[in-house]
Amino acid sequence: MPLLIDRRTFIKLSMIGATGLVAGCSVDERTKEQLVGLYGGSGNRVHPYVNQPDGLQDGVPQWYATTCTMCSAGCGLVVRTLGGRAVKVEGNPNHPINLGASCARAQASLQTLYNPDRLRFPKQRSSRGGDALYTSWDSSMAAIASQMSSHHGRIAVLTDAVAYGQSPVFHQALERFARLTGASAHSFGLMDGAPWRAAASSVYGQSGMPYHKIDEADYLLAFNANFLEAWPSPVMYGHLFGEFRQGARRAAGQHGRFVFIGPRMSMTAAKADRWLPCRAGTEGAVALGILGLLGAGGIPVNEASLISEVSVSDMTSVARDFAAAGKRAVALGGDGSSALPNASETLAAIESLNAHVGSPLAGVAAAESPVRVAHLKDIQSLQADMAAGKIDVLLIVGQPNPVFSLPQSSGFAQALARVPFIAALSPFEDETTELADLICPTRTSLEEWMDNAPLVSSPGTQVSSIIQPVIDPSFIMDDRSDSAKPWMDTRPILDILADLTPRSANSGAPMDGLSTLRASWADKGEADLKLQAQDDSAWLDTVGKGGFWTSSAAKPEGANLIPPSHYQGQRPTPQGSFTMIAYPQLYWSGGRHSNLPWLQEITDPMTAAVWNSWVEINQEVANTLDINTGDIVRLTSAQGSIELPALPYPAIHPEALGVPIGQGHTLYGRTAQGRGGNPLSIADLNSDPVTGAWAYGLSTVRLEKVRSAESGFRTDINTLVTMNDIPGGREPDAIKGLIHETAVEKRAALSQKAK
Amino acid sequence: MGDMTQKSEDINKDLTRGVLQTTRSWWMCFLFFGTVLAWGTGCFVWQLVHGIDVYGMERPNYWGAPIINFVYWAGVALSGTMISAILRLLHAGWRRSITRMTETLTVCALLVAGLFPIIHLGRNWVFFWLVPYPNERGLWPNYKSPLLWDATAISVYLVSSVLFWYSGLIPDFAVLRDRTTGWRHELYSMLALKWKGSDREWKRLRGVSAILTVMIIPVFVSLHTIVGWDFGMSIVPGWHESIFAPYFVCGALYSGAGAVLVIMCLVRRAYHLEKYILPKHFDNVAKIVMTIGLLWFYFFAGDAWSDWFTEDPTHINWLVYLFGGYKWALITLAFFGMLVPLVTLPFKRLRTSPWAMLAVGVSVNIAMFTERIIVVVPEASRSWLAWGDYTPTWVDVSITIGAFGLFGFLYTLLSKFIPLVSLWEFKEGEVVDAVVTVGNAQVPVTVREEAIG
Amino acid sequence: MLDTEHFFDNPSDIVESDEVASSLRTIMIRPGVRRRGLLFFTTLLCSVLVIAAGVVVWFWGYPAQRNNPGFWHFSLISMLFWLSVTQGMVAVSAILRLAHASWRYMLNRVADVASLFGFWVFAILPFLVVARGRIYVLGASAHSNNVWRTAGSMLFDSLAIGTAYLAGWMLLYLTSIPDFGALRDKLPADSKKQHFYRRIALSWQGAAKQWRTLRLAEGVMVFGVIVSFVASQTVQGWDFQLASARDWDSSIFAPLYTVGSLLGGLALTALVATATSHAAKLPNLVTSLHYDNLGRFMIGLGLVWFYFRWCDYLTAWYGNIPEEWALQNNRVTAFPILAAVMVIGCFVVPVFGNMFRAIRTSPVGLCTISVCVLIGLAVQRFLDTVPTFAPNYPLSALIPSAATILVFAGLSGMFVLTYLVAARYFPVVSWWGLSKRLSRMHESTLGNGSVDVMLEDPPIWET
Amino acid sequence: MALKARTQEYLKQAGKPADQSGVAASVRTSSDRKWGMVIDLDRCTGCHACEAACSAENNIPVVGAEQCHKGHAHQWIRVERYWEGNYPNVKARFMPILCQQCGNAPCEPVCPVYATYHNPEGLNVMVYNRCVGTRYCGNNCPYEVRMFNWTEPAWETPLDQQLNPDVTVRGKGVMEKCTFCVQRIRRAEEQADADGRDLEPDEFTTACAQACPPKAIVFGDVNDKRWSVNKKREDPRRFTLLEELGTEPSVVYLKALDDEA
Repeated sequence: MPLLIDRRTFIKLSMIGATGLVAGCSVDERTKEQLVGLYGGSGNRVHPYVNQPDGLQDGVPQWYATTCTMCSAGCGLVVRTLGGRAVKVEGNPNHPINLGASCARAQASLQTLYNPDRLRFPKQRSSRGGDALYTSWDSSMAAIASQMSSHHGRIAVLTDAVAYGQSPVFHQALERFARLTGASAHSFGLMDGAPWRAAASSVYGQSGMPYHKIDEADYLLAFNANFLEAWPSPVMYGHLFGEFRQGARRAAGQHGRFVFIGPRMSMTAAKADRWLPCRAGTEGAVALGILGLLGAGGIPVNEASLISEVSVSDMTSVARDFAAAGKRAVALGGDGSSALPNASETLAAIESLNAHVGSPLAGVAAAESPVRVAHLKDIQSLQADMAAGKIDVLLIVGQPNPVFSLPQSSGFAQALARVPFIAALSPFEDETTELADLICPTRTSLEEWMDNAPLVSSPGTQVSSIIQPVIDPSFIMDDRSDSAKPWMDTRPILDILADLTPRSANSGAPMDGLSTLRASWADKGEADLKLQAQDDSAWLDTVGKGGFWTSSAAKPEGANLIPPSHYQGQRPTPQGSFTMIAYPQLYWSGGRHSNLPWLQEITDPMTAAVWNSWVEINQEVANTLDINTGDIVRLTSAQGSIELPALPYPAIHPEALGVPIGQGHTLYGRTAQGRGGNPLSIADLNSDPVTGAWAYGLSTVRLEKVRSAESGFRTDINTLVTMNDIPGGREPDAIKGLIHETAVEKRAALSQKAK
Repeated sequence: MGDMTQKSEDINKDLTRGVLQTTRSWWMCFLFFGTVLAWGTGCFVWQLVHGIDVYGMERPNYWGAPIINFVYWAGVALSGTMISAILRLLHAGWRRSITRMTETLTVCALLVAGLFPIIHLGRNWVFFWLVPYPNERGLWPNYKSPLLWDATAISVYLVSSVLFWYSGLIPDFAVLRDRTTGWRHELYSMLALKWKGSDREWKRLRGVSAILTVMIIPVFVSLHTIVGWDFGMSIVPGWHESIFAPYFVCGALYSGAGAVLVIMCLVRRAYHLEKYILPKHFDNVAKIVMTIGLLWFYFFAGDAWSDWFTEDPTHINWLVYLFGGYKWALITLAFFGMLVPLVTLPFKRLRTSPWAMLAVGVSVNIAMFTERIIVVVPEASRSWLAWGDYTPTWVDVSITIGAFGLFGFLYTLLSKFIPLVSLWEFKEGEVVDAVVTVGNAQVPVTVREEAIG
Repeated sequence: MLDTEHFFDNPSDIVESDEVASSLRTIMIRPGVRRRGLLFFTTLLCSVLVIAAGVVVWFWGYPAQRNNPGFWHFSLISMLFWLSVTQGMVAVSAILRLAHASWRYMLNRVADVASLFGFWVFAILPFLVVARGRIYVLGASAHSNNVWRTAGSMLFDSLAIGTAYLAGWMLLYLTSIPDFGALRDKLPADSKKQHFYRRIALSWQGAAKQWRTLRLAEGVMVFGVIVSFVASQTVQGWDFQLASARDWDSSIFAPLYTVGSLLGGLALTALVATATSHAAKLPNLVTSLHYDNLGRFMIGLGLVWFYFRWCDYLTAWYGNIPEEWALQNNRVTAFPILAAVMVIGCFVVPVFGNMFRAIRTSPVGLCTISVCVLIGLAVQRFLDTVPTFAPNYPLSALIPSAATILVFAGLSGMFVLTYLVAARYFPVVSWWGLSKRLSRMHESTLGNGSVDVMLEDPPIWET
Repeated sequence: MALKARTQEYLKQAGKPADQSGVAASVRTSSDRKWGMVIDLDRCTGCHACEAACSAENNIPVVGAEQCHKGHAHQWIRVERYWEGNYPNVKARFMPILCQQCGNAPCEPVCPVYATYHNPEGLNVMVYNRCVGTRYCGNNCPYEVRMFNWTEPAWETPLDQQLNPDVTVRGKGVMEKCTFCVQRIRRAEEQADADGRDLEPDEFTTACAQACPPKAIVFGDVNDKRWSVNKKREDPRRFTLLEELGTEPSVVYLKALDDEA
């Protein structure tokens, strides 16, 4: 029988071979379709056309106006939703704070809404420290209500100063809840406005957040003021800074000068024409020195120079230019200088520079009615009550997360253990909710009704913006389980508070968020706001526009001039130790947003590091201590010690170590856990004498090298990943000297063109 | 003429021993290369599933082990043509006993080289989009891309070298057909295309091999010119050199000739062909290695020099990186590629000893593999605006070893089916190089083959 | 017909046979030049040309043309052309010796004499190399690409070019010692010339041991010639040609100019060999076998030359970097005819012309091809450097003027004069080479077929 | 800047390079629109808002710390920070680098499957499902702005809800780069056609330009003088990146100004 393989078997053989190859590496097309989820909900379930979310039309995007609560600036947002899914966040073009722009955190707010580590159902923890089991909403609300009714008068509420601190309607609801249940209300957030308000009242006579119209300034003097990064209103100041550099004032061709005095070159300082490094914590001395030179109080300049290591000649040249710029000169304090042991004194000195020049560009926009106490004083009073056993029920609202944000040695966790019943209402589980008995999932700002008053706004504009749900969270389906079950069951905070407020007292109180909001806007002082809330169509317009803002001519108030003339701030650090500057990184907002994947992967502006935190050490100091990039070093302070990868930094004062705040979570979801170290856990607990605000920006630490960096990547040994295009971040040769031009060259070019 | 037939019978027996008897050591070799090949294929499937991330490549240097292997194996594939085509054109009689061996080396190396453009793709399962097949969307591949020139050059060279190899094999298949039974007989009679050895057939075979000899030379040069232009056509500072085409051709010849030395020694030892592959052959191939080595060094120095010469930092960064981070590659290249051949090749005693030449062949190939690393990696690591590095991972290494495994597997497999020294060419050589006694002087008379063309 | 019985008993007997002796005699006894006739006329013409060029350059060039780079550039290019072609001839003869080609004997001496052109070069080149700095500052690029980035260019260029010529001279002298010996014996005793030849013949007796040392020396010098030739052409390729090409540092220029000068050398060898065989009235000095092999060699070199040229052009075209592409584009679009002449001269004619056996083996055919090749190479030198001056100078200033053509003619005259002067003092056609060729290569009948019997010399390194 | 001046003068004298790019002349810039962008480095504060907006708009996957360590990050626009000088007089410059949509792109001729080609509106368009992943375009791009999908991108539930349906999700083995938010261009053009009108100046912009707080990035149609991008292109501070390579980038940068005096 001839061995020839006949044609048919040959084809069969080759088919088997071919399919083998294809099967091995075929990409399951189905999963790709599932990912995109063409129509409502997720996965391959097409929503029955019958019960569509309101106004849903296939392929036509719906835009909803709301406000960003990722920081206290309160920028107006417009969210694009398609098929009941929030797809993109954009700035609200007519919102006066951000004029259509948005920062990285606003874009990442979508990832708080759709975060895989969100709390999905209420959890009950049988014993403190045991693992939590899912329970139903009704049982958990009943448990809280019963606890509160049985312990009237011994209840405390700890709210989140950032997420809800700027919302008047929340304050009203909370204050009514506290009055009716006899609870003491406390709020906690890392960055504190108290020193600003104290300085403003001492210089301008009004207690409120000062504003600085830098777009009309010609000379900008910043004292460790990172106004473009984390606080107080990065997008507004970003826009103003854009105008300062290339706006209407610059059409005349004269370049606005920006000088930054601070221990560390932050992203904002990088944009300065001149960066004057000063010893950490001594910004106040420099301000007072310049005041002395301008002949308005202050301290003698050589003493200031001795304290701050800023040379006398630099200070005199700055003072001369500042005076020369006259009414167009603005001095600016910021998050760096408001986190010092002498924060109020420093800020007062800075604002009195403005007052001395009498510049109309600085002042206080709107006096704040309730004078709020500093966060640290507030939380320490709560801790004292708890330690003394006066609190039986603690209600934690939002994500204040004091266990993470306060040093271990502050004893807050031990005080918590003394409270018999703790309930937490938060969208995420974090270090503090770990110690709670009952955790109920609340909604993020993109899913609930709220309003917002921005922390800082330009003078003469009163802004009250609205937060509205952009999607119906029940349409987020759990496509792993076959039955069409929503992925999570959350409730808005206003509804929870309304439920927990004893109903017997005032029947007919508004039950859900929207009605509470309209009720609170109805009884607001201003007439037109009242009108908005009552008339339905006017209300819909306001919600559609994203809020209500009026602007009137700013009346410049007189500044009474009592210039400070003494300095009790930071003295030179003891030999052999460093000053740790814990600065709020612009993405992680003090640890709150380090669970968002985008904010971990986008490189840090100055160090280009990702997915980790670091210690910035002066280049020469690092060379002497033989520390290279990525070596693991240990920082030990009186409060404790942390280990971090070192990063020799070309622009930081030799005695200072810059550590970003935000990483080092032990329990905060898969994205944030186990990355880098938390400087707040070892920060000294000293506070500003005038207001009691926490001076987390300055602590004395000792530095020693633990081990040198290993090649290759291992999460357990904290590998530092930096994404510099050229190692060392130097300018590539191909574009050496191409991307910037000195003013001298520009003037020469202009005059040459004119000839 | 009596002793002639007896001698040809001995030749037949010697040369077909490899084909007819399967020794234990052959099986060991076959299984060893089979396992290495299986390990390499396993890694390729692992890369299919996990994507190109398993290699050590990153943003500025996108090409790594697969391309380095591709250039290396395409280089080794050039050796066969050089030995059989060019030396036939130059009437070098001594090439007869090693032509078959080197042409098999070419075919196997080319099959390995042809695989790598598929392995290095990001989406390997759609490699057929590179082939210009008519499709309803009217999409044709972009013939301005050097990668398409590559695909064409390899397929043309594969077809022509297989043709060249097969046309020389037909008479030997006929010999084997008459000496085997059973399925081998079926196989060889199918392969021998009813070859009877008539004069008309020999004349036609000589015509075919003459044409192929002349036509394969431009294909052989164009293959490695185009592989060189893969890099020469890009504007990456280190690669944008006009010397890359001849530089790659010389590099290919150099490593090809080295591979020929290696194969000659191993096959001679494996099949006991001491009588057929004489020290004279090692001597001549070694001389080829030396001349081409000097030529390759001239082009290598020209390439590096012309970048240093520009004094433009963007062009010099890769050289700084070569002398810095990649110094190990430069030292291996200098030692194995320049020092070892320069020290051993000038001496006749070393040139004629097979084992010394095996060592030189291996060292030349190590050097040329490192030289491919030097050509591919440092330049791409120092681009205009971004610098990077390429650290090979275990997948890179096992793909490389898998390639050697595949080559070994194919070579041992083929050596089972074809005699590694071409019977008829060798016998033809015996007749031509007879010694004639004229008067009382013994005169070595070479009947020169009629000049081609 | 030669009687073949004793053919191999004693090869040197062949020399005595009448046919060989007659042709030798014509060369040996009358090395000098008679008053009238073609040789005298050419000597006169060439010396006039050389003197005219010298006068023009010295009295008009220096003062008037100080700031005209065009004039100086052309003289430099013509000098470089002749320099590279003469070195090419020496290298071709060295390659033939190395490759142990059996037909090389006749061409070796003819080609080696070209190295004497070195004397002219040593005289003129220093002036031009000094001017080079000024030419290229005025001309193409602000900073001329000097291959010796750090050291001065003049020293290293002259060093490289000088060694190439020195090696050529040594090879020439060594291989002509047997001829000097023969002259010493043939000339009347103790005449002034005889003393001269006795001294430079270094007591050459023609003993077998002396032949063996001569062959060993020849082997070593061949290697020296090739290496120094490649070095000299590399330097010329990069330093002179690229000096004016701004920012297009094509690394292919070194091999391109090496192959170019080999091609030129080959062409010029063919021309000079034919001319010598006519002048010495020796019809079988250069047979069709020589022309055939020269033709094939020229096909190979023509192909390689075009391959390098195409690499250069394609890399610039594909890279599409404006500076580089503008230069290449400028070469082709600004001077289309010259580009065509270059490609046809250096590629189409030698490769496709030589493919036909009829053309290749006929002296007229090969000589016309050689002339085309030389024209192509001269144009290539012009085309590679002048367009780069384009941005600074109007093209009109760069068209060769009468003065520059005279300089080129002067240089050609120098080349021809070298041969004529050399012919006075020693046989331009090597005596022992001729005898070797006649004795070694012969048709002899073996049985009923005629077989080219060739006594193979053992390769040089096996002496 | 000697190099740039020489190129200018060279091009002027030697005539423009022959018009050959990756695409037949007939296809190139036949439509009247040409999209361009201006990035004012004096305004740019380096806050990476553009990077976040781009990731949200174009479904850019998050690859994690290990992939970043291996250099496999995916940012289509990256804001580079260049250090200059040493302590204490040290400067840091911010430089947003994205695909320059070159008029004469080096990545187009080298792609073997036409996965990247030049569309009539002057964009260097990436056809994702045509790409076989030879990565030659990545090698040949001098700006290093082409990002490769080394592994299969993954979004855990419910992060996949955020994916923008207008932009394809790329699988592993495909090269991707900034497309000037081509989905926004198409949507605006379709909207204009539906309303039967031409595109109004500054009617839409890219995600990064819309998010940028200091308004450093301005996008628009370079051929239509009414768009605000054209006024900015005439600013004397203008320069383009790696212009000497002849890539004709359509992104114009404006120099930052230092006033140390």
